[in-house]
Order: sequence, then structure tokens, then C-alpha cells
Amino acid sequence: MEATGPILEMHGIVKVFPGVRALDGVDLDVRPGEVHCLLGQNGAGKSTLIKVLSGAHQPDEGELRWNGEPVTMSTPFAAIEHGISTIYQELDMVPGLSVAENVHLGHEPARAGFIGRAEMRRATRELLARMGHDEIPVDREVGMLPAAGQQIVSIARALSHHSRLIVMDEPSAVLDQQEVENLFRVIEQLTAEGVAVVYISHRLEEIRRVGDRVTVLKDGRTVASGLPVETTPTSELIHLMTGREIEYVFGERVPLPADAPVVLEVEDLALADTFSGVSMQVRAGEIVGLAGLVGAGRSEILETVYGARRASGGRVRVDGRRLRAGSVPAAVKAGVGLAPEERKAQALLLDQPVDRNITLASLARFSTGGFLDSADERRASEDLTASLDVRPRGVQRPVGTLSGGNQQKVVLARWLLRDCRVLLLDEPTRGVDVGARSEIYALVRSLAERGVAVVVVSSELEEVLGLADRVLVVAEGRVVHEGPADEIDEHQVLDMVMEGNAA
Amino acid sequence: MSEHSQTTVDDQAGGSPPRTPRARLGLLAGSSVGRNLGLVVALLILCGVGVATAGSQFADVDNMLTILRLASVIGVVSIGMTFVITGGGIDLSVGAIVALASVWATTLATQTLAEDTHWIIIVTTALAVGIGCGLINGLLIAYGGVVPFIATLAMLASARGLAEIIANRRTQIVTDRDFVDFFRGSVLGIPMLVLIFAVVAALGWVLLNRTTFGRRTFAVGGNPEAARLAGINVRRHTVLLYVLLGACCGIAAVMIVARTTTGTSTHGTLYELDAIAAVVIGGTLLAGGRGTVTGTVFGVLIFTTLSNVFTLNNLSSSAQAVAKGVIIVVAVLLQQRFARRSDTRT
Amino acid sequence: MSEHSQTTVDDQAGGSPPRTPRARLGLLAGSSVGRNLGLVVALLILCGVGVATAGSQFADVDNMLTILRLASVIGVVSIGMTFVITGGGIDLSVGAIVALASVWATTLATQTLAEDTHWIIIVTTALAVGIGCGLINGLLIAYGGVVPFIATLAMLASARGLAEIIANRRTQIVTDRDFVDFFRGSVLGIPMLVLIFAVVAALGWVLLNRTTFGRRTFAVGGNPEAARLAGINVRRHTVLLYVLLGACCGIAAVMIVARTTTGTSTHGTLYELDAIAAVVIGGTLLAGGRGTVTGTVFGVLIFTTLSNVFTLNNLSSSAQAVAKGVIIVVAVLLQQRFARRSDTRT
Amino acid sequence: TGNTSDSDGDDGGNTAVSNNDETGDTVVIGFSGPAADHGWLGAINSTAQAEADEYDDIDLQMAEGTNDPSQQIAQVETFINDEVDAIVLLPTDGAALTQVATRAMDAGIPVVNVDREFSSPFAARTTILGDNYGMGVSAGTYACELVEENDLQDPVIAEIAGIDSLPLTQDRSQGFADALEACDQTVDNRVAAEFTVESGEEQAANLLQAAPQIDIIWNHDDDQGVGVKAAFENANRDEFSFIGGAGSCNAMDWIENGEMEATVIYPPTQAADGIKLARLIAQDKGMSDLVQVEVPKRVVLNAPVVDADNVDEYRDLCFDS
Ligand SMILES: Nc1ncnc2c1ncn2[C@@H]1O[C@H](COP(=O)(O)OP(=O)(O)OP(=O)(O)O)[C@@H](O)[C@H]1O
Ligand SMILES: Nc1ncnc2c1ncn2[C@@H]1O[C@H](COP(=O)(O)OP(=O)(O)OP(=O)(O)O)[C@@H](O)[C@H]1O
Ligand SMILES: O[C@@H]1[C@@H](O)[C@H](O)OC[C@H]1O
Ligand SMILES: [Mg+2]
Ligand SMILES: [Mg+2]
Repeated sequence: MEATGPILEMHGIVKVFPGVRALDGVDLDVRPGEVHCLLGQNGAGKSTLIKVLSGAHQPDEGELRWNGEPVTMSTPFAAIEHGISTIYQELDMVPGLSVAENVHLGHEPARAGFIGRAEMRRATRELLARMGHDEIPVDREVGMLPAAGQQIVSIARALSHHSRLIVMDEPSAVLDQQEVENLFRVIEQLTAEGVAVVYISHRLEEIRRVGDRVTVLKDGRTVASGLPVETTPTSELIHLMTGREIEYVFGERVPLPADAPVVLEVEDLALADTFSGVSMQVRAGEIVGLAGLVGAGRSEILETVYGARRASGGRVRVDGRRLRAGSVPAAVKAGVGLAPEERKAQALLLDQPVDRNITLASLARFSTGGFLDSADERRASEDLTASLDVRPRGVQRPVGTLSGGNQQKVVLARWLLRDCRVLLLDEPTRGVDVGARSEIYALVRSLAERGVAVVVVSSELEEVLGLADRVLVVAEGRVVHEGPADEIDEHQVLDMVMEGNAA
Repeated sequence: MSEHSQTTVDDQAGGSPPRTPRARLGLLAGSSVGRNLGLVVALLILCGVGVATAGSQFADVDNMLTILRLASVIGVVSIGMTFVITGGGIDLSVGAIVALASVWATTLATQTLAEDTHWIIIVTTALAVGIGCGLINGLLIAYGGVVPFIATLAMLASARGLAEIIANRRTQIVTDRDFVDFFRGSVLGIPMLVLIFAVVAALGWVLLNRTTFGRRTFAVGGNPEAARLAGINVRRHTVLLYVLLGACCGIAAVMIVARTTTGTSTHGTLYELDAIAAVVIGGTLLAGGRGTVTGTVFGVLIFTTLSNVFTLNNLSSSAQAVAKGVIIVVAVLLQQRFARRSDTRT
Repeated sequence: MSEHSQTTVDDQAGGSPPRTPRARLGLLAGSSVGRNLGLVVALLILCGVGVATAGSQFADVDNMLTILRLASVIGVVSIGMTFVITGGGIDLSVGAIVALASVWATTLATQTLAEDTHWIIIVTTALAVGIGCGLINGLLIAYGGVVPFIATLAMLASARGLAEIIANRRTQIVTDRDFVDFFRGSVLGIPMLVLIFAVVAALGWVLLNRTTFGRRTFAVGGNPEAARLAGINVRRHTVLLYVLLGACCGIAAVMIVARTTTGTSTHGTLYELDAIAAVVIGGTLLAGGRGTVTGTVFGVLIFTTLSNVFTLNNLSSSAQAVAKGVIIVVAVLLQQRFARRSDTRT
Repeated sequence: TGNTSDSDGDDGGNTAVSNNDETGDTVVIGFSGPAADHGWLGAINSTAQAEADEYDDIDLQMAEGTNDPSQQIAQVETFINDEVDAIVLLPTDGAALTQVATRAMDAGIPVVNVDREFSSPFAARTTILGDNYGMGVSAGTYACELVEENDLQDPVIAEIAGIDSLPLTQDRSQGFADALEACDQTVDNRVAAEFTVESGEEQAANLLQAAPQIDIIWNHDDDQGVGVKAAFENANRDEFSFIGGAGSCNAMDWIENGEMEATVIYPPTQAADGIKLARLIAQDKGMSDLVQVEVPKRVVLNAPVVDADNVDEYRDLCFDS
């Protein structure tokens, strides 16, 4: 590994977007067979850098060398031709095409334009098997797969090119621990074959686990280049990224007052073919976590409680009053809020400015007789984005121009703004950097202290166990365990999940 | 997954080349200043051509009022259409609804009743018909789940057929002079029709940009799923959008009845195309989520001025058609140039 | 394999409460079995009505061939339209292109040349005109960045105007008997026009479902940014889609010229609406990304059969219009019922 | 012309030559015409239907009005398949329907061609032709007379045509131009409307703007004329002589009230006449009013001008539009 020179060198890369210097002279060099991690806060420029590399963006300045030769990646096609394939942060699937077709999009095995369908299926099956996901049907339409499934297809696509360099922009964000393990196994195989990997993640333990070297970006600049992972302590990485010291701080758990009223009451809730018999009570000031594997049905439970899906059985009560099944407006009126799992598809108006996205669920609060007070809206949004450290600051820019992690903060801000009685958070910190993560934990905790009943779903067990007062473990659409969060550890949860699956 | 594909991250990138058609849609709508600047320039150039070729004939007050008067009926429909398109829908039935409302408002029965009481009956009837048709459209689309294109295509056929049956394919002439005089009158030199258009446009602007209704319209059109999960009753809102457009068609029917002193099943022919064209050229995104009332007003004026200039120049209708196509394309390219420039300026 | 709406969580819920219009769009496209089942049922019911009301008059071979012959011209255009819409575009100019191609292919000059050589000249001319117009559309949209609606609206105006100018607004009669005889002949009892339609439909199906071109069309329409990132040249592909549709218009022009023995600027009037309606009712998503050639064929047949049944039943044309609207809605609701049922089964 | 109102009291005392209205074998007549998208065509349909209703022995099959020749061809094909006894056809485009009409004739079904003429004489058993060129000539000649009578110097003559892409509009305009040439005049301003009230108003509004002073306006179609009149009122203009076309009742009213100079008749009863003749042909009868034993091959309707002097005579022939 050490012997060869860098396969990729990027020097002084500058990329300017209207109003933002997203990259301001970035350097990166990657050697064959290494896993090179890119670290940086939300909005630091990681995704932009890899888009420059993959030909999706054209840099305004800077030089790119591939195998020592200067090159320009004028189109994504050119980058692919050179042997660079990319897993983008935002899922880039075509929902109407099958898994196999998505994997081979743009380079379908074909003779005279006719697709070799058998060949394509076979190759896809092999790839998926290699990744440990032979359960994904190659003929299934990708739009029907859950986010994790789509992410795996996206990885399969990157592998299908047999590239020399594979760029992975937060591939683990939507995956659970098991799937992340599968991914790491694949990465190890690749590097063993001499393929280089650029890996982006906000989960520092992952970087410790697979990374060889780290480059850290801050505000569009390289602040550290090619640090060896093994010898660099986590605290230093965090400091490089944020300029401050941060630890995973889950706010102090405060014991619930004995008379804290039950706010959310779920009784025997069921959704056809997905889950059944789900019951829980969440008291004012309590944070309940739902743990489980991807596909266990946790999101569906939240969405059904919220009325976004019509329950096939059971009841939901808020403050003792029963909610009309299948009606989101009824739930919202009763004071329930849901920060959904997929920010782009389910939450954001990408064309609209940040403030309008934040106030969308609280329009009543900013209006009199239907007329909006925009100044008031802006003020409230500015306060929130400041406290969540959304970058860049301006609340007037279209939310679609924010980095992924910052978009996630905007989604959260929407529900923090609304005075909810019940807050349902689905993967609240997906793609959020370490700094903001602790802010979010603190915010959720302080909301609870103000008497809000919170339900959190997260694929990061550490997060569920650290943030929640009480944990429900979900497997195969059933609640297999319920108890205080501090009386159970990650291994126990995993065991329960496995057992539940086996049962 | 697919909706957001419209807004590729690349949109904002000033110089970057590979822009997909969809991405362009986004760019086209650019910043609101830039967008309207382009339209203003297109309109000014058109006026320049008018003055150059037809001189004082073009640039006199009467001619301006003629243009505005011609713009007013389709203008009112286009304002309503702006809402429906911004909200992610489309309505092909507007012309047919105008026809049906004009016919219903001028039947013997209605006119007799109006004579016995007040001409407001005529107006009320037209509005009621427009709102009723809009309601049916909205219900079919929001609750029946019929695709807007198909639902309103069906309404187009049915409403025009019904108009023919009611009118027995005759042109019904309005006898109520008060009605005609009122709507053909002027206030301070501004024709009543133009005034109505101005009021509808102003109200439309406020509604879209300053109220919760408008905000929800953007949300419903931009990402209906997100709107739904934010607690917006997307179905009800969708119904309201079509009802609003129906009401605009009712108003337009009153205006066309007054202007022509007739109600007939042929009124409003091809309004759907004209209105959609005005809305889209104005910068509203056909895919929904972005809309501009000001742009629509410019769109309407551009088309109306165009045919005025053509006529003043005594162009044959075929040559007009060819020129129209070319001018539309040039106007859009121009507008884009401006939109892009102001984009990079932000 | 069953398809699904792009994103809404709700589609999974069999019970189906709050479905947004967009979500519905997805649902409408249901599973491919379900979707076509619905269309088949709608068509069968229509035929049932035909038999019940017009008996043997409806259900005889000649009448079936009449329906098919009528379906064939608009059918060829609709197949091309399926590609453009699946690829995320729209084309309002198809009728005008048919007109222009028909006129250009029947000018005195063309006909004289054809007489001196072979009638293939007529065919070539029509195809060249169609392809040329499609190319202009495609370039304007993909490289000029003009929204498809506006670009093709401009083409609609210009092409029809040009057709009028070339034909001097007269109907040009085809004198070449060989040409007419060839295209009006039959092969094994199947009229040539029907055969052409069948061949175009079959080729279209293969192209859309079995080739890289077809798969990329889905990608370009479903998520253009993803397509671009996957290395597809989205712009070039977009141009090709419009060229393909242009070629279909050229073929349709040859067919209409043969069928009417004339070329005129009025050919193809409102084809745009008919074709889009057939495509959409067939289950292709107007927003792009999902398309079905089989569905389009059914869509065309439904509309054609409808008007045949009407003619046989001697309904007044106003009543026909009303009925047409109602039937369209009922057909779509029916189709949805089926799509949904087969959905929940998956 | 065929505008004669239907015969009554024919039941008794028929002579051998005038028993045409007597109920005979029931004949199935197929009728197909353009979309009834404006008054004149509406009148075509309704008078045809009314004529058919007069006879117990006519079974009229009305096809859906359409402006698509392909669709109309299919309708005629359907009639042929159904083996109707006769077809009355007002083609969207005469030339485009010629082939299928010939096929019908070859299949032994007599075709009566109305208004827009086929391109082959073998395509119809009988042709009832509204003389579009003649209509233009009548209007032009009348305009020339006005110029002469009023001694207009350098008069501004304007024309508001109908749907410009229809050959019949071209014929009318040609006739108008040719007749004007005879008195050394030309059309100064020309616009084309769509035969609808609204388009008439719109085009006329622009036209009035284009020509601040007009002496004579010929409007092809009294249907759109309602809109044209409204535009006059909206613009407060009446300095010109206004000539119409078709002969609607509205136009007759205006002539009586002095609001219109004249109109050129172009009767929408052609289809009704067509039905009547088709019945006779199918029943193998002749035309009793003529000396010939058979229905004539070609009937060209006159395009007379109606003005204040003779409006009384034509009043009854007007159609509601
Ligand atoms: N298309 C765009 N238009 C305008 N600004 C953009 C655009 N894309 C990115 N930016 C800006 O560029 C900066 C860098 O964004 P980028 O997506 O590269 O961050 P990131 O490091 O990947 O963050 P995250 O961890 O949240 O994904 C951000 O300030 C972002 O708002
Ligand atoms: N769009 C869809 N089409 C088909 N099946 C789906 C779809 N979305 C979810 N499912 C199925 O529903 C079940 C729950 O999936 P989901 O990913 O929402 O669970 P989850 O527990 O919330 O996991 P995660 O934490 O990753 O969101 C899975 O079996 C999944 O396959
Ligand atoms: O439709 C036309 C009618 O309006 C005109 O006045 O005469 C000829 C007809 O074909
Ligand atoms: Mg990123
Ligand atoms: Mg989930």
C-alpha cells in the first residue's frame, strides 16, 4: 500500500456558488488501496468536493491529477470512464426502474442496443450477494425499496463499474449496524484488491473502524491532510472540524415527576402486513426510544400514530382524546408533530427558502385572518437556525442549496418551532455532524423538560439508548421488549432483535 | 423520490454546463427580479416594434386600452390558472367552463329573472356555474384520484356539450342594458373590464404571496407529501384551488358576455392553451411549486400585444402564426438570459 | 413485478386515506398487470355497450377494421408521444408537424419529383420534415433550455403557419395512384395503415422495454439528475426523444395523406390533445419516468371505439360530448379500482 | 334554393308527379358534418334534424361533428359498413373526403355532397353547393356599388374573414378581391376570425384600431358578426357601411334597424335540402318541381345580397344563430 504514489491528487480546488464559496482551495490526495476519510461539519464542502471529482460540478479553480496526469472531469461520464465511481449523498435512483436496471444505468450490458437482461440480472445478483444482500430482488422496482435498500443498490452500482476509486458520501447514514458491517466487509475486499475508497461519514467510530487516513475540511478549506487514523485521537479530529471540544453529551436524565400525565397513549395499534399489537404510553416530559433493525417497522409505527398511514386496528389517544385514524390534520391539531425519516421526499420544499420550510407547520402562529407576518416568520426562523447552527445563515436561501446535514436541521427546526404536545422524531440526526448532534440532543431534552412527550426512532443504538428514558425494542413488526433505557445495553438490544427475527 | 429531481443542486451553478431540461425549468423561474426583468424587456421590445411599425397608431391611449381590454378576459382566467398550476395541477376545461357559464347566465330564464330583479342574477349564475364546475374538477382530482389532465379533459367535453344543449347551439343575446352598460362602462377613463382584471390580479397577488392559502399552494405543488406530513389538508386545498379557478372562469364569463353582449357555447375556445401558455411563459413552473402572478400578467400582455401589433401591421394570419412561434422562443431565451444573469448576481 | 408511487408512505396502506393528487398519479400507474387489466375491462365494457346498442353492426369485421384504421394515424403519433412523456417532456406541436409534413410531401414540386422517380420521395419528404421539426424542438428544449410546453407551443404556431403558407391554404391532392394504392391496400386482409400502426407499436414496445435507449428514457424522465450522474448524456437523449416523435409524425403524415389523398394545413388539428389523452389514460405518468406502450395502444383504442359506438348510436353531438366526458371519468375510476386491487395483492 | 319550408297538406289529392312527400319505404340516411362549433354549423345540424323529423320514412344517423377528416372518413366507413341507404356529407375538407365518398358510391350508396365540394365528380350523386366564391363576388360587387353611389374617394375597405385555413374562406376572399378589382378597389385591412362571436369581437377590435377610418367592412360570417358588432359598439365606431355574410336573423334585424348595410345569403339549410334529396334518391323518386324525372346532379345555391330594400323578402329564410 505504501509503495505506490497517489492515484488521485486534487490541488487548490475552488468552487463558488451564488453567495457561497463552497470550496476555497481544497487539497486531497488518495493512494491506491487505502480508505481515505473526509471529515467536516455540515456544509464544510465534502459533497461539493466529491462532486467536482466525479464530474458533476466543474471547479472554478484548481487542478486534478489522476495517476499523476492532469485531467478534467468534464462530465460524470468522463469520471466513470477514468475509473472513478461515486455513491452520492442523496439517493440518485430512478424509482421506476428495477434494481438491476438501476445498478447498470448508463452502462447496461447490451448488444446492438438490446439489453442483455439475463446477463444484467445475473451480474446484479452476484453484486448483491457479494455485499451480503441477496435478499433484495433484482426485479423489484427501486422506488419500492426502503431507503436502506436503495442505498445498497446505490453501492452496488458503484461496484458494478469495477472502478479504481470509489467515492462514498455518507453511505452509512440510512443503514443499521449490521448493514454497515456488510459494507465494511466489502470495503475491505476492495482495498485488498488495490481499489481506493474515499469515505465520508459523521460517525467517527466508523472512521476509526475502516479509515486509513483522514482529510479534514472546514469552511471549504483543508485544515488537515492525510492524517493517519490510527495515531490521531478522536478529540483532535473533532477539534480540527469544529474548532472546539465536544463530547457525545446526552443531556442529564431528569427523573419524571410521579404525577406526570400520560400524553400519548397507543393501544394495540396495527398496520396491515407491517406491524401489530403495538402499545405504549408516553408521559409528559418523557423520551421514548424505538430500537430495531432497518425494516422492523419503526417508521411505520410513527407514521401510523401520526395518521399518515391508516391503522388497520387499535387506537391512539392524545391527552385522553382519541385521534381520528388516518388523519394527519387531526393529529397536528391535537398537538402531534412528526419529523419524518426522508427529508427530501417527505419533508422539504427544496425550492422554497429556509424560513418558509421552517414555518410550514406553524403557519397559523404567524398569521392573522389568513395574512402572514413574514417578518415575524423570518425572525423566528433566524433564532432557530442560529441555535441549531445551520450554515450558511441566511434563511432566505432555497433549502435545496443547503448541505444534507443542514437540511436535516431545518426539518427539525420546523417541529421545534411548533409547540407540540407530542413529538415524533424519525432518525433526527441522520447526516448531522457531531457538533450539531449534541445541540439537538440538548434541545430534545429541554423540550421534554418543558413537558413534551417525545418518541425517537434511530438506527444508532447508542443514540436511542443515550437519549431515551425508556426503550421499546421492535422486531418484525412486534414490540419484543420494553424497559428503562439505562437498564439495557446495545448487545442486549441486538440479541433481542435477532431473536425476534428468528421467532 | 422523483419530485426533487427537478431541483438539481446544479441549478444555482452559474456557468456549469450540463443542465437537464428539468433543471432548466428551475433556472427559468430564477430569481423573481430577474424573471420579471426578462419579461419586461420582452414586452418593451414588442412595444418598440409596435411603435416602429405602426407609430402613433400603436402608441395611443385607445390602442393601449384595446390591448388591455382584450387581455382582461383571458387574464382573469390566467390568474386562476396560476394558482392551479402552482399547486401542481392543470385545468384544460377553463374555456368550456367559461362557455357553460356564459350560456347559463344568459338563458331566457336567467335573463327574465334578472329583468324582474336585478342583473346581479346574471353575475351570480355565471359565478355559481364556474364554482360548481371547479368543485367537480377538484373533487374528482383530490378525492376521486383522477389525474388532473384527464379529469379536466372530461370536464372540457362535458361542459361544452352541456353548453350546446342548453343554448341549443344558438347565440343568446343579452337584453339587459343595465348589465351591459355597467360592464362596458369606465371608471375614471379605465374600462370596467380592465378594472376587473386589475382587481383580480391584485387580489391574486396578495393571496399567493401574503396569505397562508398561498403558502400552502406552493407547498402542495412543490412536494405534496411534505405538505401532507406538515399537517396540510392537501385534498381540501386542491379542491379549493380548482374552485378558485372555477370562480375566475365565472368572472371571465360575465366579462365576455358583457363584451360581446352574448352567451354562446363557442365562447372561450382554446382558452386552456392561451391561459397555460401565459402562465408558463410568465415563469410559473408547470410541474408546480413555483408561481408568480406578476409573471402571468406579463405573459398575458405579451400575447395580447403580439396579436395587436400583428394586426396593426396587417400581417396575414399564416405569417402571424409563424412569427408568433419565433417570437415566443426568442422571448423565452431572452428572459432566461436575464434570469441567469440576475441569478449569478445574488 | 408491481410498481409504486414514487414516495408517499401512504400507498402501502391498503386502506388508503389521505392521498395527494401526485401520489395518485403514482397509483394510477399501478402494477403493470393491474393497469392494463383496468384498461382491458374499460375497453370490453365499451365493446359490450357497442354490441348491446348496435349489435351486429358493431361486432362485425368491417367495423372493427374501421375502428382500427381510424386508430392507426393518431396511434402512431401516440406511440411517439409515449416516449417523450416518459422522458419527462411534452409535445404540443404534433398536429402541426403532421400538417406541415403532409403539405410539404404533397407540393407540386414533391409530387412531380415523385412522379418522375418513385412515390418513396413523398414518404421521405414527410419523414424528413417530421424529423426536422422534432430536431428543432429537441434542440430548443435540451440545449436552448426552453420549457417543453413553450417550445412546442411555438412550434405548433410556426409549423401550422408555414404549412398554410406552403399550401397557400389550399388542399393539395395526391395524384400518384401507386402511392395511394400502396397505403390503402391490405396485406392478408389487414389494411396497410393498421399494419403500420401495429409495426410502430411493436417496435415502440421493444425500444422502450428491451433496449438501453428505452431504459434511459425512463431514467431521463424519472430522475434526470440521477441519469446525468450515471453518465447518461441527458441532453442528447432528450433531443433523440423529440426526433423520434417527429419521425412518428412524419409517418402519421404519410398515413393521413394516403387516407385522405390530400395534404393540407388543417390535418392533425388537436392531435396533441388526443395523443396526450391516450397516453395518459393508458397509464404513462405525465410527470415522466413511467410509461407504457401497451397502455397507450389501449388508450387510443378506447377513444376510437368510443366515437364509433357513438356514431352507431346516433347520439346528438352535444350529448356525445357530455357522455364522452362522463365515460372518460368512469373509465379512469374503473381502471384505478383495478390497479389498486392488484396493488394490494402484491 | 332549398329554403322552402316543408310541404304541408300533401296528404290528399296527389298527382302522379307530386307524391314525393308521401311516406315511402323507410330510408336510413347517414349524415356527417364538421363539429357544430358555431351558429351556422349548429343551424346546419338542427335544420337537417328537423327536416328528417318531418318524414316518417327517414331514419337519420347523425355522426359526431368533427373537424378531423380522418375521423370523418371513419364515420363514412361506418355508414358504408352499416349499409345505409344514402349519405349526406358536409366534408371538413372536400378533397379529403372524396375517396371515401367514391367508395360509398361504388358500394351503391348515393352520396349527397353539401357545401364544400369534392374533388371528383364521381364522388357524389348530387352536389348542393354554397357558392363561396360567388358570395365574395356578391359582397365585392355590392361594395363597388356603395363606392360609386356615395362617390367615395380612395375608400378604406376592410375584410373580416372566417377561419383562414379553410379553402372556403380563401374562395370568399378571392371572390371579394376579384369583384373589387372591377371597380379598381383593393382590401386595405384584413383580419381573420374563427366564425365565433368572441373571435369576431377580438379581431374587429384590433382591426378598428389598425384603421382609424373605414368606409366599408365585409364580414364573412354573421355569426362572428355578433361579436364584430359588439366591437363596433365597444369602440364607438359606425362611420362605415357594414356588410355581412350568411344571413342570420340577427343580420336581418340589423338591416331593418339600419345598423347594417347588407348581408350576403349563404343558407345553412343546405344540409336539410341534402337530406330531402337523399331521401328522394334513395326512394328512387324525382324532383316534382322540375321537368326532369330525376334529382339533378348539381345544385349551386345563389348568393343574393339582402339589404334594406329586399329584407322583407328574405326575412323568413333567416336562421337563428
Ligand atoms: N447548488 C448549490 N447552490 C448553492 N450553494 C450550495 C449548493 N450546493 C452546496 N452549496 C453550499 O456549499 C456548501 C458546502 O456544501 P456541501 O454539500 O459540500 O457540504 P457537506 O460538507 O457535504 O455537508 P453535509 O455534511 O451536511 O453533507 C454549503 O454551504 C452549501 O450550502
Ligand atoms: N415504499 C415501500 N415499498 C414497499 N415496502 C416498503 C416501503 N417502505 C417500507 N417498506 C417495507 O416496510 C417495512 C418497514 O420499513 P422501514 O424502512 O420504514 O422500517 P424502519 O424500521 O423504520 O427502518 P428505518 O429505521 O431504516 O427507517 C419493511 O419491511 C420495508 O420493506
Ligand atoms: O362553417 C362555415 C360557416 O360559418 C360559413 O359562414 O359558411 C360556410 C360554413 O362552412
Ligand atoms: Mg454532504
Ligand atoms: Mg424507517
